[in-house]
Amino acid sequence: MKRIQVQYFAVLREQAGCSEEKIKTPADTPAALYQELCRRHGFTLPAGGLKVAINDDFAAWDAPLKDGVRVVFIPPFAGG
Amino acid sequence: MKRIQVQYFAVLREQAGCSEEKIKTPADTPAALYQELCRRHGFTLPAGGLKVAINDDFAAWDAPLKDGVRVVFIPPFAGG
Amino acid sequence: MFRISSTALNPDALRRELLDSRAGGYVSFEGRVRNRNAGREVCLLEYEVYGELAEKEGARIIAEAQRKFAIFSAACAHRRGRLKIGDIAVWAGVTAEHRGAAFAACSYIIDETKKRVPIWKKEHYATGSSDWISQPAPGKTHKPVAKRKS
Amino acid sequence: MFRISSTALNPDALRRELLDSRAGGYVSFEGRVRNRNAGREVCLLEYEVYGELAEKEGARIIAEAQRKFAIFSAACAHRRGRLKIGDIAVWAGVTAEHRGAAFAACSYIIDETKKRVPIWKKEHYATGSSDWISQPAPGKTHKPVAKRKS
Repeated sequence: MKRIQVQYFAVLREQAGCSEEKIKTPADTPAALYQELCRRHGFTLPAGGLKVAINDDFAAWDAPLKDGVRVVFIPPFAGG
Repeated sequence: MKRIQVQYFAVLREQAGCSEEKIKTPADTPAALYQELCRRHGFTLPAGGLKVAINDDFAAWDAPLKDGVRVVFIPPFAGG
Repeated sequence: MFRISSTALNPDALRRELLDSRAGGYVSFEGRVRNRNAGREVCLLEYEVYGELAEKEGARIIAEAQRKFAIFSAACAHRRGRLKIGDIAVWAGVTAEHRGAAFAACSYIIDETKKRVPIWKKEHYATGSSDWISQPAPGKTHKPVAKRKS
Repeated sequence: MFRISSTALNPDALRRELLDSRAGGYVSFEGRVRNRNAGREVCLLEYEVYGELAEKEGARIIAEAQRKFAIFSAACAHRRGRLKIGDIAVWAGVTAEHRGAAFAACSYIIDETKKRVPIWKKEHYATGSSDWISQPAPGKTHKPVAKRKS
């Protein structure tokens, strides 16, 4: 089990009901972690529309998930 | 003979030594008038590089020159 | 310089940071909160920013613009927080010797910022409802990200 | 609105005349007097304007921009008289719902103003000499109009 810090923004923050949480998970990739969080929080956004960041850098959905990292799932955005 | 008011800007003003003059001329077109003025003032700019305005509207070099109009020969310019 | 700001953007002050006696041309863009979007009357806008990544990605965009275009300096600033109609949400400014490069670079910075910098926008409507808005497909107006939870 | 001004241009005041709650995008351009042109050190610039025709032609350019691009409002102001390094010689501003139209219209207004509005520029150099400058051929820097009379 890994300890992962997850941070939420915008619609994911509202659906999760918090902007940050620490979780223990067997997930090996951001993709697996997002699936697990969808079950827990009932997220309506499909992973295909999101990006993911690990420790504040964009990362691949199949990147290895190491113990202690910070993960952000990035919903579609529109600055400006 | 027609009475024409001629106005000068920029390099033509400096070469003519005045910004405006009233002249009597037999010239029937701006082209003929410019030739006459070149002889009088020693303008160095060929007509090909200039534009001409009659009564504050762009005009053709072979437009008829009527008595009492105001003519401006417009040297190459560069605003901005 | 790319900056996320929690207070009102002041284009005049931002511009003064850029000016340079070599610069013949200065082009700037200001994006303001409109009173309508996609036919709905907007009262208020809320911007939420993933700050760490936004500043990294924004700095990359400015560096790219410096590389791609013959410009002297470039900057961009984006608001976070609650904005009213007419407030400036985003500003970009570029100085260059010649205006073509300044126009191209300023347009590039805004396009890339909207595409790549993680900033979310929630529109609050006159009807009392609200929606998170995502980047539109080319030629389309902005649309809601997800249906609101009922 | 196209204006020839004998006093300093104030972009902030000019912008305020354009603003509109419908306008999502504002693009502006400022052309400033540079300290060098074509490799020569410039101290001072003098702008001479054929006022009646400049204002007519300028108004036509603004009207064309309104017709060609999906914009709300557009304006341009140009200085006459003596300018120092860093002074604003020309300003153009455009508001639009979408930024693409605002960038295109602002660029159009400046290009056409330089091409079509009878405004002459005399550069005074650090060496004490001066030259009337004409519109450069595409890709070239400005060049003197005529040799000075000796």
